[in-house]
Amino acid sequence: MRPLDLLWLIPALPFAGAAVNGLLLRNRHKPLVTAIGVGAPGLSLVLALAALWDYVANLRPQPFEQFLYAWTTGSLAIDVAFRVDPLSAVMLFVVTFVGFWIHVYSVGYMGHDPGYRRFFAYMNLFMGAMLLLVLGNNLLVMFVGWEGVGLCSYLLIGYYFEEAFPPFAGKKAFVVNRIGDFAFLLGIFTLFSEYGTLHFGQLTERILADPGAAQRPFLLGLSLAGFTALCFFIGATGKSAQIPLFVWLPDAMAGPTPVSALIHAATMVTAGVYMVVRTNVLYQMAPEISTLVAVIGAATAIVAATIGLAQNDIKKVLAYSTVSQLGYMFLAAGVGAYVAAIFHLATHAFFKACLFLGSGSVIHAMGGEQDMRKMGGLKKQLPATYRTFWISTLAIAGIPPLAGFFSKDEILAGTFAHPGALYRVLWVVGLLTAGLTACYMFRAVYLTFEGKFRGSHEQAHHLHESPRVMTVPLVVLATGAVVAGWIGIPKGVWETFGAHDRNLLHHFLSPVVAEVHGAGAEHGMSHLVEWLLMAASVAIALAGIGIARSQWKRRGLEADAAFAARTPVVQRLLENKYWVDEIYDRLVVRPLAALARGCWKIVDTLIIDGGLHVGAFVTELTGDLGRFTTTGNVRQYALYFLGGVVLLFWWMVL
Amino acid sequence: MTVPVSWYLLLAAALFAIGVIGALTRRSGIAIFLSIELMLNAANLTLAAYSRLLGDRAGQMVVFFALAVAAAEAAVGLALFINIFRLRRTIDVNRLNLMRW
Amino acid sequence: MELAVFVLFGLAALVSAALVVAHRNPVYATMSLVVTLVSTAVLFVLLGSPFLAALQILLYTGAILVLFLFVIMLLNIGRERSSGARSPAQTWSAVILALLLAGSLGRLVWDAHKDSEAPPLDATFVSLRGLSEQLFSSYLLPFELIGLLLLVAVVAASWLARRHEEDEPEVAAPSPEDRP
Amino acid sequence: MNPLFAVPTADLASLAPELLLTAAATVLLLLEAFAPALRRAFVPAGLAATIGAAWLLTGSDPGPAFHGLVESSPLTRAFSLTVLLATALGLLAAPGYLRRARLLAGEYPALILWCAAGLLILIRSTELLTLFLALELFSVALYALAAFHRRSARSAEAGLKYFLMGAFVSSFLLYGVALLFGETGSTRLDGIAAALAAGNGSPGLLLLGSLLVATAFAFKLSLVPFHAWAPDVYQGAPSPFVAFLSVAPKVASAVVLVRLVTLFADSPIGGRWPDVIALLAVVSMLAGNLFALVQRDIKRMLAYSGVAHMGYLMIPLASPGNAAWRPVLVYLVAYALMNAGAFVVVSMLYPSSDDQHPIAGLSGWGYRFPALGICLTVCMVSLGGIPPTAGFIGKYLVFLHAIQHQQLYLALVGIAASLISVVVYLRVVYMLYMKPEIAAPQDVAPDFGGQVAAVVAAAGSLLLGLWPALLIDWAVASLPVG
Amino acid sequence: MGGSFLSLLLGDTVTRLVFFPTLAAVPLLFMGKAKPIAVKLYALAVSLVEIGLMLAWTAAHWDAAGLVVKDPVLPWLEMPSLSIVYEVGIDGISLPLVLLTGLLLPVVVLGSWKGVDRHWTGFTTALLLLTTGILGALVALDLLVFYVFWEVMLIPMYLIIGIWGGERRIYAAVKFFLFTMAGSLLMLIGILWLGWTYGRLTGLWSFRYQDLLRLDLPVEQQLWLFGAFALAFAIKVPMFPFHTWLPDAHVEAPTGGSVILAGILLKLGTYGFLRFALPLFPHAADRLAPWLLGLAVIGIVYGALVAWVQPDMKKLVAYSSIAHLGFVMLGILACDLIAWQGALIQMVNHGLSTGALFLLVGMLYDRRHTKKFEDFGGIAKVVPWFAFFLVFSTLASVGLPALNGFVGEFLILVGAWRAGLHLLVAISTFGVVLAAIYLLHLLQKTIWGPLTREENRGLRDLDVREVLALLPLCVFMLWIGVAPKTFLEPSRPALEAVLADYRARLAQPAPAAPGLGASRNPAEAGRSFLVDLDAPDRGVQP
Repeated sequence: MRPLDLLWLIPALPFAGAAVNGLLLRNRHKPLVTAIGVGAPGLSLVLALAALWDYVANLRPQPFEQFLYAWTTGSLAIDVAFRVDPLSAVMLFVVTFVGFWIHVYSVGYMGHDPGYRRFFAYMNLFMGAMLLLVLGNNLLVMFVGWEGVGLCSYLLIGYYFEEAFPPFAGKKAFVVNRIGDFAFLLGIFTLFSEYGTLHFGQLTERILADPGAAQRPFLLGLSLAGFTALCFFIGATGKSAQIPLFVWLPDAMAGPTPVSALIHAATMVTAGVYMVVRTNVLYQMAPEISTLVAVIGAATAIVAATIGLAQNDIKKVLAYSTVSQLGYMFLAAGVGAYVAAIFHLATHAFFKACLFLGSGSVIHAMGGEQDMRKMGGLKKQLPATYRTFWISTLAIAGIPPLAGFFSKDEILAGTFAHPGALYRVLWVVGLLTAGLTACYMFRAVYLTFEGKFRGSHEQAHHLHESPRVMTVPLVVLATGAVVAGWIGIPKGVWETFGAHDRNLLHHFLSPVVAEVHGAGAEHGMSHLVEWLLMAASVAIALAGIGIARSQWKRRGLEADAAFAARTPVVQRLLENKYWVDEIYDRLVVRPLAALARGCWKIVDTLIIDGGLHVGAFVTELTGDLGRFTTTGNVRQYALYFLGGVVLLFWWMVL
Repeated sequence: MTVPVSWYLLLAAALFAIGVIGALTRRSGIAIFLSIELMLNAANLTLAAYSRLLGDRAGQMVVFFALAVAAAEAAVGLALFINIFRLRRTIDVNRLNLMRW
Repeated sequence: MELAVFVLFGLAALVSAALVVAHRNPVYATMSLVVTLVSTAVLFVLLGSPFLAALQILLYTGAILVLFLFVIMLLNIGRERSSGARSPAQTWSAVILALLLAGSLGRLVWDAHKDSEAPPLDATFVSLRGLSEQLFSSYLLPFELIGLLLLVAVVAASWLARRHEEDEPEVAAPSPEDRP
Repeated sequence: MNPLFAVPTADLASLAPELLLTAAATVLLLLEAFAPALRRAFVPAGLAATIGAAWLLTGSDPGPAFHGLVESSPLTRAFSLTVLLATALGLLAAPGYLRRARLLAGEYPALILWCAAGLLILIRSTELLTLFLALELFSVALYALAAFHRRSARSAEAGLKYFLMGAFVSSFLLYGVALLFGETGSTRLDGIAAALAAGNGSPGLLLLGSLLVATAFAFKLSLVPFHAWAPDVYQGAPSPFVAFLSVAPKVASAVVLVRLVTLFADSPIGGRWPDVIALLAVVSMLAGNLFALVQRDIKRMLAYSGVAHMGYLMIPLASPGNAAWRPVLVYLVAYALMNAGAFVVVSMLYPSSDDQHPIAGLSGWGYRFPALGICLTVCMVSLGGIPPTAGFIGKYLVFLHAIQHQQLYLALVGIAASLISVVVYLRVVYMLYMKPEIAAPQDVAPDFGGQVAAVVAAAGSLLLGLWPALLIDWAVASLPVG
Repeated sequence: MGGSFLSLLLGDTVTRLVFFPTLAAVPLLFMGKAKPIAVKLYALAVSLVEIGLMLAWTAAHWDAAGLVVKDPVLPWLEMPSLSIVYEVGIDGISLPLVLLTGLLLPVVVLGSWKGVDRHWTGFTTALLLLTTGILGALVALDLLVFYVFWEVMLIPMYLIIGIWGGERRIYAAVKFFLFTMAGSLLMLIGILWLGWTYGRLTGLWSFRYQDLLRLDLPVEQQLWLFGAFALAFAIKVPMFPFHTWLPDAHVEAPTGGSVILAGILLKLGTYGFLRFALPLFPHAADRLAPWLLGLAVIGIVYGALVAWVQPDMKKLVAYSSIAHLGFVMLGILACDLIAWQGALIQMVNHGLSTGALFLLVGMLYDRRHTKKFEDFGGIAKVVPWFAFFLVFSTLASVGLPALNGFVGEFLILVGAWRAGLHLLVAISTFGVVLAAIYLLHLLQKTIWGPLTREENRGLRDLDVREVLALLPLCVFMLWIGVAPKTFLEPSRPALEAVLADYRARLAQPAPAAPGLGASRNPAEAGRSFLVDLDAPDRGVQP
């Protein structure tokens, strides 16, 4: 019996943990709750590592499949089965590893929360669903996980349900995601009705078997592949908070910080990227959609980055930075650099998780305060937090040799290498975004840790470094943020130094990317160009840091004020996030509600029921008028008789 | 000369019509009943005329029974009048409309 | 001769019938009905059924109308007071319909029988004997029925007209407003 | 002995049921006169007579009697039994009411029995004079019974109205008889049929004569526009009697009407008869239900609903022929059960002195009188023609007949009308069960006999609906093929 | 007939399943004075016995290859040239709904425990008679018998709504009655017409499903008849313009009534389409499908939108039923096997999740005697278990994967998409989004957020009885969602058979004059009630 055979346990354990914590235990069993709530993901982490080792050692690159049971049979035969291939392997590691440490962290962070048990139940449930999403060997299981994580995100965002806003934010998240899922479902329907299966492997085979079929016109003037790809991508924009559906993610920060770290930074929001890469064959067959993906990605990246520049809520900053980084990943996917996308996904998971947890520890210390304007100079009180936060910030800013640098650079390189002027523009956008990223992230660092404390007095007293159970995960993740990049050091670098290509990730993931003839994924680039590109990105990152340092290191908030004074319009624009929420509210929500009311009040009540009531009234009126013929006067009755006889007689003779 | 039977029939028809008019226009119950007797009488005349025309006595037979029926009706009817008058002090059918609509 | 008799009594019947309908005083109306019936009886004779004529006079005028008069006196119903709203619509539609009926009837009769000849009167047709024989042979059942009918009528009349000690009539009726 | 009185015993034997009824009635009358102490036993005795008559009926052998003035056949037997059923129900319901009204007397059962005898003869008579006499016989009894509540102004008024209308109509009938006799030279139905077939007589006069005769029975069936008397008479007359009045005469008159219409319809003058009947049916169904819809007095409501039901009954007659008999018979049996049942319950739930019978008076009484409530509900459901009740079976056969004879429109009008009627009947049900009680009952005492009658009627409606074979097989067995 | 009927009643038959409730209602006639608790326990016992009987029956007749069981045929109404037979049977199509009925019966009893505060004998009687009507309509194989059972359902439901309902209960009850009656009367005429046509062709009237299936009618006749049937069923479903009776009925009905109504009664409409309207009149169905599909999809979106703006929980759930049944109709009219499987399972799903929702609303109503949103909010803190069940059922109803609602919707939509109804499926799928909106709105307004009303602070959480009522439903919601195969397989053969038959008949053009179709391939048809295998040529002699 090999470790891989226990694959099914990896999602099952968290589910079990959720069930036990949620339904069986009571709040008073706190230690037990902790044991299960952390133990379950821990165990699945162990199992996952074992399984991965087993897979990498013995099976790679053939996928490993584990059949559990048939979900449906007949003409729609869908199995519940798991699949480990390089792609899911990477995801599996990221999810279990980051997930576990965040659980550990939560023990401390949520320690005093009355809903401790509920929290861990939700978190485990999420782990299970996420693993289902990652491991599923067909679109349906994936969709099950997909919706499952959506549900958990709904529950966890609304975790503080006794306040007004969080449940609302959760609902918003769920609904917006649903809009994406709607397209996702349509894609699934299309693939099934065209190819009769939802199994990833079979799908890829059958599509590749007959590319012509995939490229024939289907709907909306798109090819079959194009339509499906579009559907999936819309689904991804929902889950991964891309334009136009990114509005839910910032609000999702209403949830507890570990949730933001796990769900809204490391794992769930990257599911979209994972899906796009999963179905990359479609995108390769539909260049126009790929372009769309790239454009949307880039646009999201820059827009979010600019917004992030003007946020004062530390978690909001991180949220927008997440959106922006996700934009990067889609840019990568759009330009066909799928490996880069996954690479950035992985590295981002580490440093962004670390950043969120760090912010969490800050908030923890500040007694729930999230506004950076109330912070400042915290590095003395929170050294560990400060260091880890700083490292991760460097990583996200893309400073070599930290993780973010390699992944981001690879994306930019891929974009640059892609033929077409548009892609040069996208490259520039990406580059700018990199600068902005560095800038607003360091703004956050300086506002939070440098300068002097701006909070209230008792907050100042309350300040303290978080307990071990919280700092250890920080350290672990920070380490990850440092080293995670080294698995993907680009070919060019190795070759420049005469070593042969040790870009592990590439070699590992290459089988996932289907070779579609015609759509060129591989791009040749001279090493010089590669080095120049790196230099450029490093330079712009440093520039961003420099600006941040010059502005916010010492002057702190005045910089914001000055900025606002100088360009009030831009400031307002950014502070209000380009009024996207408001626009949606005006354009979509309210008209829909009005329509609904119209249907109810006018169609239902007025037209249909009204008509019926009028009919009933007329009937009754007829009777009421008619019965006055019975006047009670017998002569009249006799008259009716006579009249009847005479009229009938005439009717008969005529 | 002999009178054609059709004249009797026409006379009966006229009597019947008069009776009908009376039954429909008079307000006193008794008067209505009288008019009804008139109608019966017209019917009898018709029967007699027809039986003369056909030379068949069945018609006369019917008249014979019809007379008896008229008697029976009269008995019940007048009893009803007495009863209603006792209760309502009127036999004006315009007033006898406790039940209507 | 026969024609003269027919015309005389036919007119008498018509006029008196009109009086029955027209006269407001029930006593006079009844009296004129007597005239109608008697003249009809004469017509019966002309039609060759003296038996019916006799019966008509004995039963109708002799019994029924006397009963009428008796009741009218008993209830001493005066002349019809114009009670409530008079109803010309009722009257006119009645007259029109009745005339329509009579008109069409007369027209049909005239078309059918204007020149249909009655068979000559023979003794058997007029004789009482045949009639009575039929009465007890082929018309036995109707005869029994009429007996029963008269019995029922008498019982009914006695029940209705009899004044019982336990049921004292409540005079004025409740308001006719029993419309829901 | 005198040859004149050589009464053919065979004829009398064939008349046995009627004779039994008459005799019983007479005896009751004598007892009323000489042994009023036995009053309590009168109604049971009448009931016994009815049952005896029914038994004699089942024993009677078919064939003409009295020189063909009457004839008995399985058909007449079936309808006669229906009449006797209604009679029994009417009698059962009576004593409670009469006692409460201080009217307990031998005249009531006597008149009812005589009336029944008249109806039986009417059903069997095949000759116009007999027809006329039988009609008068039961009519006179009905006039008296309608006014039977001597102290009630309304009862008296009901009697008077019924009488005036009846007399008026019967003079029309007599005139019609005269015309038919004159033009065909016969008063026997078969003779008339033969003459019509031979084409004797003036078509116009024949038409008028037949119309006058037929409308007389349409009047008894209270078809629109000859219906106007029904609501007033039903409302005023004593309730248990209405249970009888609203059913038995209709059964007999329906038989005659079917006979006449079939006779006329397949004669040279019969062209328009189906149309006439269809017209009457449509108008009666719609008007009846529409007027019933707005009634607040349950007896008036039931009167109008009766009008509507007679309309349904006429549907099969709109395509005359032997096939029409079965739906008519089945419908009438069902109608007898459910309508009589309804009036029986009404006679118990409303005080005898009360001249009004507001439906709202029943509010919440479904719980106070559970058994009666259920019975009334079943009857209402059955009247509404909702399965599983006899009413549905009746409507089902009627509509079937219409469709079978390509008269879909009649069926459609029929269902439209029943849709209205449903509201009418549901009102009673929701008064019974869904409204709070507004008045505690006074002078309302469900007596044993009445409850038996109600239960019998309701159970019958339900049973025949669940197991229609009982009824249908019987009907099939007792009717000419069709 | 009586004797043989009794033997059926006592034997292990479909008849027993149908009529046991009625039998059990008989003692209630004499329990008028009994204590309510006794009656309640009696009702509970009866319902448990009933479901036990059903399970036993199913176990006994189980057949993976597709279960088709018929009771011996009894004459119900024999006339010369006309026969109506009492013929009942269960196949894969009716089985799920029969079992659902059985499952909901005890649930309803438990759910009404407190809500029904008076006349328990009456309530139980009505409930049991209603059950007989429902089961009968589900198993009837003679159209007239079907009609009879169909109507039998009306009166008890009318009483349940009208006696134990809310303020405007009478209005609602009458409205319910009239709507249903209006449709079914036309259907009656249609049924009679069918029987007559069969009679004209064979010389022997018949209303047997299996006989009438052999009729091949001209298109225009089919259109009229299908119209009559479709109207009756569409009103029951209810489809878009005929739906207004439903919200009123639900809002006024007592909890148990709503559960039965939403749980099963509505399904009879969709069942009618699947069992009668489509197989009997394929060409007309094909011709009118676009319109009906349009109505179905309108219903989905419309119901969802209107549900969203309701101020009253029950009304919201009621309108959600309209949307959900719109999905079912979409599946049925798509005429695709997967869609049909989805439609069938979705009928069950809706019964479970909506039933649970009505129960929960009812439980809240028992405590606070209001169903208005404004009276609640933030009660999750006070009644966590209630909140759990509410969230659970809501999510099932939203169609969250791994819960039952998703299975049905997914299959329906996949099937319909496969059948080429792209636009409609797209709109309907958007309806799924709307479902999320209004159902989460429901949660938002009731359990989430700050506790707005003081009087809610003292709210009791669910007690054992209520949990017992909800648990079976939730178990099945999860089970169906996780392993739908178990529930889809039994009905697949029947659906395949009916669909194949439908397509085959559609393939050949409708005749110019009514005629008797060629008899079917028994192997194919034996998996449902398509042909009479016992007597293939019954009544064909001219």
